[in-house]
Amino acid sequence: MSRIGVFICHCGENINGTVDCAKVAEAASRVPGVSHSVDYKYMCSDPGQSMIKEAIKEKKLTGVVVGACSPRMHEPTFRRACAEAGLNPYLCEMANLREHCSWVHEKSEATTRKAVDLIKSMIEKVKLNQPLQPIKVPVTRAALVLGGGIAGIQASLDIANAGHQVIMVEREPSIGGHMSQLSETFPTLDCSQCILTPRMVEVAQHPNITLHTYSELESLEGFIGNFKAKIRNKARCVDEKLCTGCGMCAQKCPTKKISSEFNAGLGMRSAIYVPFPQAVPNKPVIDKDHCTFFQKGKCKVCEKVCPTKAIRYDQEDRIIDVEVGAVVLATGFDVLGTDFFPEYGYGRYKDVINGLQFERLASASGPTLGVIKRPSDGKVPETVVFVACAGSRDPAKGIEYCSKICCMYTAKHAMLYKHKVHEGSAYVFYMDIRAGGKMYDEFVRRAIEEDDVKYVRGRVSRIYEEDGKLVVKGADTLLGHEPLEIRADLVVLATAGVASSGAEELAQKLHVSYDSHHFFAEAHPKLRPVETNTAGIFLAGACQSPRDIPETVSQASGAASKVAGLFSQEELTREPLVAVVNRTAPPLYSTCTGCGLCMPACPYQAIEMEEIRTRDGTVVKVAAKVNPGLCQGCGTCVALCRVKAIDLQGYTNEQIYAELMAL
Amino acid sequence: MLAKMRQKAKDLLSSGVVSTVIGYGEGSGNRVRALFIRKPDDADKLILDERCVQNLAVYLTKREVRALGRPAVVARVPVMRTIQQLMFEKQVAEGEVAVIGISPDSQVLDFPDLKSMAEYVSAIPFELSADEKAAVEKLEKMTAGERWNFWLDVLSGCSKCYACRQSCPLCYCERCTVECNQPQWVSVPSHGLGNLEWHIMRAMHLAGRCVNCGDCFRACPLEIPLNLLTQKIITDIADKFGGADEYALNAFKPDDKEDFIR
Amino acid sequence: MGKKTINVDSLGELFHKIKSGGKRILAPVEKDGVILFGEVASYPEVATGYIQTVFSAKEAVLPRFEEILRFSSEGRDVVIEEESNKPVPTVVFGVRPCDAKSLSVIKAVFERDYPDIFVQSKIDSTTVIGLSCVNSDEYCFCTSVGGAPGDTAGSDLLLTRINDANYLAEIITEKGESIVSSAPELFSEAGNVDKDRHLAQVNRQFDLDELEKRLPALFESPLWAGQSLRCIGCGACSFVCPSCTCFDIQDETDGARGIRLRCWDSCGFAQFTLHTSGHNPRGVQSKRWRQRIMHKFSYQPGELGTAGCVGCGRCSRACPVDMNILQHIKDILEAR
Amino acid sequence: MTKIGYYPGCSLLGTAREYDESLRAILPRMGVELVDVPDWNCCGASSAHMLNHELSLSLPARILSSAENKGITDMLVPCAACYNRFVMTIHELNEDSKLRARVADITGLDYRGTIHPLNILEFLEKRTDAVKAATALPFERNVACYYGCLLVRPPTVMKFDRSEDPRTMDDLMSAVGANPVDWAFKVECCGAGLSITSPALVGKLSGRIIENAVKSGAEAIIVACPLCHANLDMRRSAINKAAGKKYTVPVLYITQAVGLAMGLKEKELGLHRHLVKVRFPADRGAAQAPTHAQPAADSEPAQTEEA
Amino acid sequence: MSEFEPKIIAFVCNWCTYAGADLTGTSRIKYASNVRIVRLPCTGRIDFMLLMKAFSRGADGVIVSGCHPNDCHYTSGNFHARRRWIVFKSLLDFMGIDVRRIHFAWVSAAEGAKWAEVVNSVVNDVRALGPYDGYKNLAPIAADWRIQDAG
Repeated sequence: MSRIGVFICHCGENINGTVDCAKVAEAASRVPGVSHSVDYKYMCSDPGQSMIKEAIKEKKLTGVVVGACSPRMHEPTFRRACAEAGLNPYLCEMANLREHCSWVHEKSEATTRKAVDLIKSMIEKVKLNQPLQPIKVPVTRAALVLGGGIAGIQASLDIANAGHQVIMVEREPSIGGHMSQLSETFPTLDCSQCILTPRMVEVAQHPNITLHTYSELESLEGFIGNFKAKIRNKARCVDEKLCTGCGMCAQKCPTKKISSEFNAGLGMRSAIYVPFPQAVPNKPVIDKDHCTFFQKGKCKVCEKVCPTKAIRYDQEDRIIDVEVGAVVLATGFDVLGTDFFPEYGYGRYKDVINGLQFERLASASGPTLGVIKRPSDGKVPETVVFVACAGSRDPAKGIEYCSKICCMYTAKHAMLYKHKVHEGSAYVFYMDIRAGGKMYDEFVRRAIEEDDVKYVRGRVSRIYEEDGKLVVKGADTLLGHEPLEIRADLVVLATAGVASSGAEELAQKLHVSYDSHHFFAEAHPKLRPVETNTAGIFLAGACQSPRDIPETVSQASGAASKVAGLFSQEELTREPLVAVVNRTAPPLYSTCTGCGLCMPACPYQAIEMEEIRTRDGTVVKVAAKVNPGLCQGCGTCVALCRVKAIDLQGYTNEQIYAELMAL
Repeated sequence: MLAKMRQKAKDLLSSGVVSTVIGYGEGSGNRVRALFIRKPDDADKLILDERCVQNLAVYLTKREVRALGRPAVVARVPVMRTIQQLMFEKQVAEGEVAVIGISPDSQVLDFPDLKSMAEYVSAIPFELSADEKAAVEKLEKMTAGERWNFWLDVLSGCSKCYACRQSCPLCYCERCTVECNQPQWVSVPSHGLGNLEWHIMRAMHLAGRCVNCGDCFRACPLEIPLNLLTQKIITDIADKFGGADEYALNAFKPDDKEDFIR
Repeated sequence: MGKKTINVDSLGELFHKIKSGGKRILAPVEKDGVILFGEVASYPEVATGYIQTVFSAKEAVLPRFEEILRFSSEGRDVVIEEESNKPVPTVVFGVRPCDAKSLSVIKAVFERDYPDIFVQSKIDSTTVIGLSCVNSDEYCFCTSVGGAPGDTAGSDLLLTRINDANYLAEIITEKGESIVSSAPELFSEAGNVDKDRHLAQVNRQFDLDELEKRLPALFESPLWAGQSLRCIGCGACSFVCPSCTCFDIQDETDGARGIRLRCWDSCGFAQFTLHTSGHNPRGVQSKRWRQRIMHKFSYQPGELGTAGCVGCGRCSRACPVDMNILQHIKDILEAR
Repeated sequence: MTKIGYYPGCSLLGTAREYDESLRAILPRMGVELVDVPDWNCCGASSAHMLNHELSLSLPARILSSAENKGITDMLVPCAACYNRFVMTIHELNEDSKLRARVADITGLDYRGTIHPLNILEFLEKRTDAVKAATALPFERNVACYYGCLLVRPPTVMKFDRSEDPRTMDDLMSAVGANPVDWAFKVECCGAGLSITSPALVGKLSGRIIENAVKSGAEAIIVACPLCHANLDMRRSAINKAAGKKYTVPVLYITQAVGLAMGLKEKELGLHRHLVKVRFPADRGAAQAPTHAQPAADSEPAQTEEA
Repeated sequence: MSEFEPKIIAFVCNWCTYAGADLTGTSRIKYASNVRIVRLPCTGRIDFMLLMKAFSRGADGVIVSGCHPNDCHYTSGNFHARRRWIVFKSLLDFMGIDVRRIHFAWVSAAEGAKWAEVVNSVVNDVRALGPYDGYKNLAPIAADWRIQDAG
């Protein structure tokens, strides 16, 4: 027979003002199974809590019901008090007599009767509560960082400096991401190579960081603290240990006419190449699709000239297995190409380029060594038109969001152009300028006032080539809506920032939800921006939506701190309010029929099928099983299960039924 | 067509592909009963006419039948649809059952595997017949009071013999929730409450699964039209969710339409 | 006790007399195309032209669910009220001879070791007006189990249609006599009437004693599995059977008070013999099917001296999968 | 001979008779026979559209229903304005059942939705092989294909070709041997109905179209809409006045160009009705204008057009 | 017995509506005391049979409320719940059960006032409908006891 203690709190006058607490306590004492029922002025105070502890010890209570404020307020307090008195904390329940009763009803017989009902209901529930232990999950103290851009670099450095192992996986031959392609960065115009390259070297040399470049994530299994990842090291055809990075092979390589991805198609590179001079690791890669040896079977010039004989044509992809406790997604973003815009010529006009291409033109290590030249004839353009919001904020094109950084880099581009071509004229067609960061608006004002960039508020309706010039048709909506035509030499489209290619497949591999634009979905836009709904997987940078470098770095440090917090304990402890699939005696073994209809309903993919075997190994039944590490205790599966085989600890069917029947 | 079916049964048995062929045979009175043919020459007892409508898939989840070895089953469209649903619910795996398909115009169909059977049957549009729709609409047009009286009167005869449950191939749960007494979800005695709660639960547990074969209606000693409930749900799911989900209740669309949530 | 005749038209008056005597009348009525026993106020409501009702007259003495007792708890102790179950004096009209015979089977079961006051009180307050069978169908086999289309056993008054105007009324018990004496003017002396001429022809299909002798040896026989392959394990046969008596006890509570109910149960259900340990001695359908036959044709005759089956054929008619008990019994008798 | 429904509309029996004549001339050579829509009425064009919403839907709906009742499934609608009105009507009736019932009341006919209006380009494109086969005298000229607005806008409803840079007419012209030039004014506005209220503005707008076409080396402008033809051909004096130049580039309907390629006579194709004489300088064969370089990969993400 | 006071049982989700009801409390907004709240982690956890048992237990009205779509703490609990309610409410209505006594709502943790308004309007509606005798008379136990209570 259960021995339940009922403790009614007056909460000063908050409850006793409209509920007759003594009457409630007296009524509770008459309920079968209640062996102790008192009321007191302040249950949550120290004397109040010690009353509970004494009662537990004296009367060997098997359950406690506290009639006081909302459990969202003091449930932890009273559960801790019970634990200290030796009673399992999950045998203590609270009845909300304040927020749901005394504060919202007038003082009357009905209010007191409602309070008695709520107490009786909780008494019936406590009778069926089970002692539960917090779930302990071991934590592998190593982090997997996907993406080697500034987000990945910052996250890896922070985690490594917190003393944990980091495995960084970068798809390109070198880390650095889009930031390494930029010339100067707003708002301070400091050169991106100067601020980025030291960090890249720090990553390469950090003892806690293992760097896998030219590699991709093959698969990820497991759950928070216990992930198992497979990484595919794509074959570079170069032995990294022997290669000294002298660059002879790239120099001597006969095929030079391959458009360089790093230079966004403006410059050329050889078949065996290092993407850019400051690449980390500074080891070349053979592009098998264009290398004459791989296409036609003869050449091998690089092998002949390599001083350290590091070329390995027969190198195979390698799969590496790693165990990690957390994953940071830092896969960054891409910038739309100009071929996306029919009204701007479908990318047919050579002198219509996008922002990234302009960065390469402006960059000292770029194909034009920093001189702004027209890709078509190499002349320095006298008139340049910058078109903001090219593709962004345009539902008809399917991209309704604002890409956040284009206003700033467009102002920067215009400023860089004016610094290099003083007498040139720069126009910027914009809808409205979004420069909300620190020193951002001042930067744009400087471009307008000091560098005489002509800002025209209006959209560009069409661009077409006529007599060697690019006719830009637009309108100036501030000066009387007059249609405006500018005959430009160069047009730079600030195209929309989109998710990096392959983001959807990666999200599916990690069971991370993503939006219709393939940006990864954060757990809560305001309160949990660096986490995803999958426990143990964190987000950093533009893979969540386009953002600038300062925000990316701060988010990367945020994700790193979450990972460090996760690794700070020996084991992960989690509320034991998780679903459990019942197991019964043979020959039934479980009421679960193995229909599997609960599995797609679980937002956390916490339910899997388990083969129940007898001692001699024969499979007698396939039934569902809940992974306590992943289950967050929402109970959707419990209500869905036809045969009531799954139950949610803390809110079992019996408890809710008893609670309902006592109301 | 009958000869072809018998021949197919003989081939399946003699070749050892299956050890039992479940089909229809003459019963007592003018009735038809399920036959479990084990020897090839017994296959001549198999018959196929308009009386052969029992959903034989109900035997595919019975331990005693599975113990006999791999069964083949004579399957009209509703039976094939049931097998497709049983496969979706992991009760029947590919290769565990052979199907002697019977097309709507009573031609014998050959399926190399269950997957191709499932493709064949999902190509046939799943919708209620005209008079089934009319019956559902007739009830929908009544007032709530009239519907309450209709169901109280119709369900009052129910003795909870559970023939509707046992005849349904999709009610394969070893311990049905109606037999759960901790907590006692459904009152056991066949008074008004016990009957209403049982039939609500049965209809909801078949929501998004029932293939409308009508066996529950045929099995009831009093022929209570309880399949009106499952037919109503089939109509609702098709109208409101488009009927494209494999199981309507464990899927959702963020913009599911409803007009009653404040 | 005596033979009378009564005109078909005066049955209405007889019903009136019985009703005014304060008795409830149960009789076969037609509802949505199905013939069931239901309460009637006057003779025209009674259905005609059927062979058998779907559910038997057993409900008059062993209803689908009935209240055993009530209880309520005040604080620590529990108060029990028992006398809430007072049977209503009833006349059951149109009971086929096989059903009437089953009342004696039920009586034997509920008197076996202690008198079941609920069944007993209902039997005492029930008068059975039997109606002989003028025709039968292939499911009837009363003659094979000691019954007959005109058997008087179990009826208090047995009517047999002798021509399109009159019924032969055989008075069998005092209750029958009291019915007749309550309206003597409706009855007239019957000459010697050859009753058998008006009865249905039900020829004997098997020898009950032979079956009773043979069954124990077949306990381990594989024929049960063969026969029961198509049985889907519902309770229809038990619930329509006039002589099935298994029941379940259920408590239904409403917070601090409750009611204990008795309701029908069936050995056909899979969970019928489930132990709390999880073990189920009759876990497969073949064992349950064997139990049904063994109980009716071997255990009950041995224990109570009367077979548990009256040959009404309801179980075969109601079975969704056509488990025809008559055919199965014949197969059993031929089994070696 | 395959049969196809035909809705000429008022312009093809009035100011654009040559469009109808050239159409009727080329169809027999393609094995197509026209079945006139019975008792057709005016489609309401832009006037009904401006005045009353229900009227602008009922007029086309009545035509669609009577065509359906005659068993017509595909209906050729050469005039872009009528085609636009039909597609808009079908779209709106499918979207709003109450409106559909209201229109059914007005017209007294029930629109069932089994009819499918086809514009001239869609119709010809499906029979490109028949056109190729019937080409006797390849129309070796540089041509500027002008689509105008009604065929392609609003893109979400019309769903025809690429709304910013359509290609169907260019492909058709290449099929008959012509050389479609790359120019930027394929779908720019010609001034449309303003040609009545302010011809000068039409002169300026259409003038720029003509100017860009000539600059791109076009020897003829091909159109598929009576209104485009009216503005580019009939308003040529206003154009010349606005541009201060005398442009002699002829304007042909697609059906006339195809007819010429089939070797039909000018009279049969109604060329004599044009205000701008249809003459090509004899000396210049296929000019040296920059050919219309087909974009390397058809990178036009067709689905975003329709998004 | 004095004027009929309906008994309303509310199944609410812990993260939104329960917290919303707390806010109603902290803002001291008064509402009818007929409602009794049952706390569940998510609307996804609310089994359709709980609604059925609430009526069999003598409730005259039922409220079911949880997070607005897209707000669910568990991302999709309320979406699954909504699908279940659409099917279940239509089935109950088809069986003639008085669906005017069942009210569904989305009440967020910030909508304290809305919670009070929902409860008050449900209590008034159900009071107008009177006690749900149709359902209560189904079980023999409830029928007699209610007569006893009424006496």
